[in-house]
Amino acid sequence: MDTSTLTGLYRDMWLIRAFEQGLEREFEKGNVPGMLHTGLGQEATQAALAWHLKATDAFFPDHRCHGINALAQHRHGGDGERVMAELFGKATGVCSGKGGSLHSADPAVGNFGDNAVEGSYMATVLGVALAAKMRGQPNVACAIIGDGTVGRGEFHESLNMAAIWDLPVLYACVNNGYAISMPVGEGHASADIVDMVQGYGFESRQLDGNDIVEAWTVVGEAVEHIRSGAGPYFLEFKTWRWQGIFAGEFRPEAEVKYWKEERDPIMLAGEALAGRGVDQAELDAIERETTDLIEEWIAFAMESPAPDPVKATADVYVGWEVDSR
Amino acid sequence: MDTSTLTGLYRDMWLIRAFEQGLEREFEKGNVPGMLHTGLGQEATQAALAWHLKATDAFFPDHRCHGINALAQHRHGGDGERVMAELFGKATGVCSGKGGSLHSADPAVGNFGDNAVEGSYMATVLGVALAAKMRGQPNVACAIIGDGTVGRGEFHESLNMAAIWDLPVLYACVNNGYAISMPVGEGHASADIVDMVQGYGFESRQLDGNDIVEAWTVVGEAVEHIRSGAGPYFLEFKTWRWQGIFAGEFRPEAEVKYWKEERDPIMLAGEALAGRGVDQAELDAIERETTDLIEEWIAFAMESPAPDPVKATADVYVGWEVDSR
Amino acid sequence: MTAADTAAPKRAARTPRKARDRVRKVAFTRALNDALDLAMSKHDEMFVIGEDIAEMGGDFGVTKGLLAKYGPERVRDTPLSEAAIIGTCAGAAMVGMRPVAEIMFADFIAECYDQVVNNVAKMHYMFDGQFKAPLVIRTACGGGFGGGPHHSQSVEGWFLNVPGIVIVAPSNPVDAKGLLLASIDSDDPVLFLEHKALYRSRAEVPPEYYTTPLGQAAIAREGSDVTVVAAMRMVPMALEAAEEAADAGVAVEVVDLRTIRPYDAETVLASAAKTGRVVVANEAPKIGGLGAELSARISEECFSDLKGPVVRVDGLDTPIPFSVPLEDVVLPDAQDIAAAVSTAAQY
Amino acid sequence: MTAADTAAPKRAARTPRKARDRVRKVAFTRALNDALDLAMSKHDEMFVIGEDIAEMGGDFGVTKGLLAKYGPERVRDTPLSEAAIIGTCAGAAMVGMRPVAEIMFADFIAECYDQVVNNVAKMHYMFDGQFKAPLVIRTACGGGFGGGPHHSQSVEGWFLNVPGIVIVAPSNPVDAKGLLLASIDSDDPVLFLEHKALYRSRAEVPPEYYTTPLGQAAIAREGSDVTVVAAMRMVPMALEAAEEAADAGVAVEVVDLRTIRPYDAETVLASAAKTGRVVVANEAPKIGGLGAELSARISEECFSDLKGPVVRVDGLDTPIPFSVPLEDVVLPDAQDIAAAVSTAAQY
Ligand SMILES: Cc1ncc(C[n+]2csc(CCOP(=O)(O)OP(=O)(O)O)c2C)c(N)n1
Ligand SMILES: Cc1ncc(C[n+]2csc(CCOP(=O)(O)OP(=O)(O)O)c2C)c(N)n1
Ligand SMILES: [Mg+2]
Ligand SMILES: [Mg+2]
Repeated sequence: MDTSTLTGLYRDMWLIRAFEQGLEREFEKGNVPGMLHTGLGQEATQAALAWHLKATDAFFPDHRCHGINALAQHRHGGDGERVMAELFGKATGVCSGKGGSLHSADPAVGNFGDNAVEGSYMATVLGVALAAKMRGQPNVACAIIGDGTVGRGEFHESLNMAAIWDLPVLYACVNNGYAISMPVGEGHASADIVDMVQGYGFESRQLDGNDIVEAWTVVGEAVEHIRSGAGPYFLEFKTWRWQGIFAGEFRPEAEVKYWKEERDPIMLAGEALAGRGVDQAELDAIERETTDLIEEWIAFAMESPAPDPVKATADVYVGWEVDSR
Repeated sequence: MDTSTLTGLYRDMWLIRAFEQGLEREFEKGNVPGMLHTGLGQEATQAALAWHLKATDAFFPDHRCHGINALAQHRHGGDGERVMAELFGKATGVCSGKGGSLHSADPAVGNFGDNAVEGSYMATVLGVALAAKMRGQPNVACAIIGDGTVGRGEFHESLNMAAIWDLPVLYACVNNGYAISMPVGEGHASADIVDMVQGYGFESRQLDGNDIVEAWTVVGEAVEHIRSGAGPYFLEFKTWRWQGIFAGEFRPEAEVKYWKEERDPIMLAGEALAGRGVDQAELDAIERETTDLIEEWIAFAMESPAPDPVKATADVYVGWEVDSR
Repeated sequence: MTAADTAAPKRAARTPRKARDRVRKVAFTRALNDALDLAMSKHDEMFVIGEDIAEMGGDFGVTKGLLAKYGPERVRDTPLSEAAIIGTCAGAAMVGMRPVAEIMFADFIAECYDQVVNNVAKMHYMFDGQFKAPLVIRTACGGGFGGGPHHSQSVEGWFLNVPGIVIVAPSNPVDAKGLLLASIDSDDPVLFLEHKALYRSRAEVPPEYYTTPLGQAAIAREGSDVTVVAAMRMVPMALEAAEEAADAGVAVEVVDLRTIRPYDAETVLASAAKTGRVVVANEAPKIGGLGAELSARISEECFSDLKGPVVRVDGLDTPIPFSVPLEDVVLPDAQDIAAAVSTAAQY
Repeated sequence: MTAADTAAPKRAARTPRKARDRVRKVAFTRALNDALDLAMSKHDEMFVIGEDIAEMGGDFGVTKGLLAKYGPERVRDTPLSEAAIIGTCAGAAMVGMRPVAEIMFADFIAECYDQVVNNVAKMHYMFDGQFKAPLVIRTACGGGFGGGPHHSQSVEGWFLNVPGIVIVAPSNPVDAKGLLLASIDSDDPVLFLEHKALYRSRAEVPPEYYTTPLGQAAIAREGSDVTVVAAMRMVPMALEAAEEAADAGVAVEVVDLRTIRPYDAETVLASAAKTGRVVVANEAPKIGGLGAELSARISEECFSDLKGPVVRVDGLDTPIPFSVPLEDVVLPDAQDIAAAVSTAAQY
């Protein structure tokens, strides 16, 4: 990986971090309604995925993917601030505030929307992939899922169907060690999810989700494989989320310390860049610029109007209107 | 296996065959309502399972398990003719005619009932197994499933949960090569189902489901393993069903011929017995006796009255009556 | 409420006059098969998917011949993975395909209930109109053939309270074809209910392409004394009851809903207001069924027109037992409708 | 309809007089937690199961402390496997256990819909009474907190047409505790709906073991002019509307259903017959919702008592949008009930 790519990824990761930190702050102030799950700590995984996915691909983001959603806008000419505004439930959001954190979509940049029923888009992704295959398009359909999703029946139905039909699906399983409070190895037959997908007979790989160089390289290979028509690919990113269990933290202190202090993907990338001679001022500038940008987005979201009440009854059906109050 | 055991199993297989052949004849005459799936050709698999399961164990029969249901009655002191009567929808049936072919249960002999939604009792079996484990009972909970069931999400949820909780579940997967018209290898990532369960990390084994000696031996080992508290076991019985796809036959002629003429489990067992010096007259007597018995059961079913109309509204709730017409 | 497909003539589809000389008596299943064939010719982006629908042509033969004509890419057999089937349709629909799924028995829609209710039905709304879900889920429903508790259910009640889904429920071969073609054309997701007891019913079905508009009821029989509102198998039963009532001098109007959600309140309420005596017939259990919605709506909106209470005819509040004599107790029949009609006629 | 548990005094559970001096103001969640604790002490065969219910005590804290007291065998965390959770409960119930499952959000019951509808609800019937399914499925339902389309639904409509299932829906902490204890005692499978907006509501809850009978409504407020039938969160809203109406001289009777299926038609119809003016309040969408069943039944059986049509107050026919101002449009509130009450009062 050349230094300019690594620098770009470093910037992308900072965009995610700044986004989530700013959002978390506003959430605590009560400006962001509903629930909030952040992608803090998982920036390398997300940046690597966002980098290789094109606007013509499709990804189904999970509940921690605000960062990917924002990067997709950024990379494919959309408006990142609309991702922010969606989380505030505003008229300017990507779904006019109707979807929120767990249902943000923007097909123009390849974002096919989260589904807050964990695992359900494991089934949906098949259809996007099948359509691409039937049409002869070299598109990738990517489902970004947490380790918790592995418990769901749809996990199996999806992998089996992708296997028998050789579909262009990238399964990006973000194994951050826990599903809420459930340790991955206690909830599943194996703590290593790759072990559980061997039976489907397609390519799979476990990788370090906090090492941006590894993540970017492996995702690139997997995407290439899929685009070439060689069938599905399952990636397990070993990573860790900074957010505990809601407010609380059930995980061992040493584990928290290790991941936050020694395995911070941005820190690691910063060190790598420093090792390549990039100076601290440049890195600081990236941090400052992305943080400033996010503050603009937050300001935009804050200032945006609430959705027009007519939106409440719009688009239930294409062919019918429904009654308003 | 001693000769008396083999002879007993031979008789059991004949009971299944006679049951299904008699039933098929009555179905064609219009005496058996609804749909009919027979276990013809799969007698060795069924007899082996029935032999090792106790009345205190629990099995969930699949849609071809009339034979197991009848054997369970036979072995555990119940009335086989009540299994027959159930299929005729009669008052004397094990479920008073309310369940029929796809919902015959009799917990007194360990029969926990089929569920016509294929795969759904993959989830239910967990609870029976968990209860046994919590109570410290050495019981086996067995789910008998077709290869088609492997497509269902519950297949995965069940195996995963049985694995993490080390439950006393025997998965008996009857791989007869097809789910209706879908060849097992086209519907699933592997034509060998055992390949697909490696990721769950517990014992599994593929075996010849038409060889009664092998089937009886392996089932015995698996049941012993489970009873000893060593956790779940997955068995894949390679076999073949004589019944085609409803009336039709889509399978290659050579395949049909091979399984019916060269791999008939009763024929193979008969040859083995002959090889051990059992004479043909004894074998013929077994065939005649079981066939006669089944004719009695059919006569019993035919002569039995229809259920009392009050049964139509009975037992919807335990705590409430529902309106009748 | 505006009809999705206003191009098709209101009610005219039942037996277009100019098509009369070309008509043939065909079965309900064949009419559906025709519709699928015509739709696949029309829509390149359409495919059909389900268990045993390709070589075997489906459990009831509705997809027969499509494999040979359109090939395995567009006529796809699947494993027993109902959630993945509907998920596949949903995803494909998101990118502009027009999938038609077959769920072998309606009872098994429970397996993919989440996909239907939380994904397909909400997709257009929750993503602010950015996606559409133009898919059709065909499925065989209803009792009366000794199918037992898992092969006999009337499932419309499971979806009545779910905004975003269209429920279509034909009662005869002509509508079956026209409604299926309209469902495939529709940009909304359609749950298309095929009552098994109707599969063998026959009628003169125009061979050409035509659509029967969604969201519009039909007056299956005109009458001025009592209105019977029904769908699917209850319609022929209502017509039978109407014959009987006619002998007793009672003129029954039978409203065939055809679309159950969103339903044609205008036609239903007009008939109820006209006759002032209403029977609602529904195969599913009474509590929380389609009959409840109709009875409530009619009672509320025709309050001063009603000469007596709406009479509900329903299945009993039980699962469907296997034994045929018991099933006969549980399911409503023409006699039950006839009895309700005479009750109403006495108001 | 006979009550499952006739031992418990009718309605008395709201605030047993003799318990008055020992009462404490506790939250709905705490009342539920009490009930689980008391039930686990009483029933050795009871266990609780669900996602994050053990160490974490559940998403809303309802199972807090149970792990420490009863250990990991009886307080079981699971992976995200809703079908396996309910399947496990069903199987365990078949052999006499008394499982209580938590499905984190009611919206996710769609994942195990088949287990509930095709297995749990039918088990007792289809196997001719040989098995019982004494299990409870607790789940957090309802909107009003910006949870968006998959964390805000009122799901009772999904199960109204399903015989065999009991649906319990408390409106206050006292009933929550008594109904949960009765549900666990019950030999029928219970879907126990906990409205999230009520979780923080507080009341004086008797600390001892008591049951509130299933299948019995309560008169939450007596009145002679207008009846409002409601459940869960609609009850406090109806009481608020009743206060407002009282200022205008209208005496509103509020019937709290408490059990939605099978529901207490006797109490509902008696109140409707008494006042002759009825409002039915329901958070879910109107079409095919609980309000439809109630309106139909009241309209049919109180036909000559009614002074005007039943007025339905419901959620709009939409999914629940994320944005709070939009959600406010979609969900009904006390003002909507008050408006309906004044409409009805004018009959
Ligand atoms: C089907 C379903 N069950 C339960 C939930 C509630 N829930 C939301 S996030 C979550 C844990 C997900 O864990 P994981 O996939 O590991 O993602 P992480 O939060 O660790 O990134 C659960 C149980 C849900 N959204 N959907
Ligand atoms: C969930 C579900 N989907 C579909 C069906 C319809 N169906 C009944 S049997 C069957 C095939 C089962 O195949 P398999 O498990 O291999 O059993 P076999 O008949 O070959 O013994 C299907 C699809 C069903 N009963 N349940
Ligand atoms: Mg996780
Ligand atoms: Mg098979």
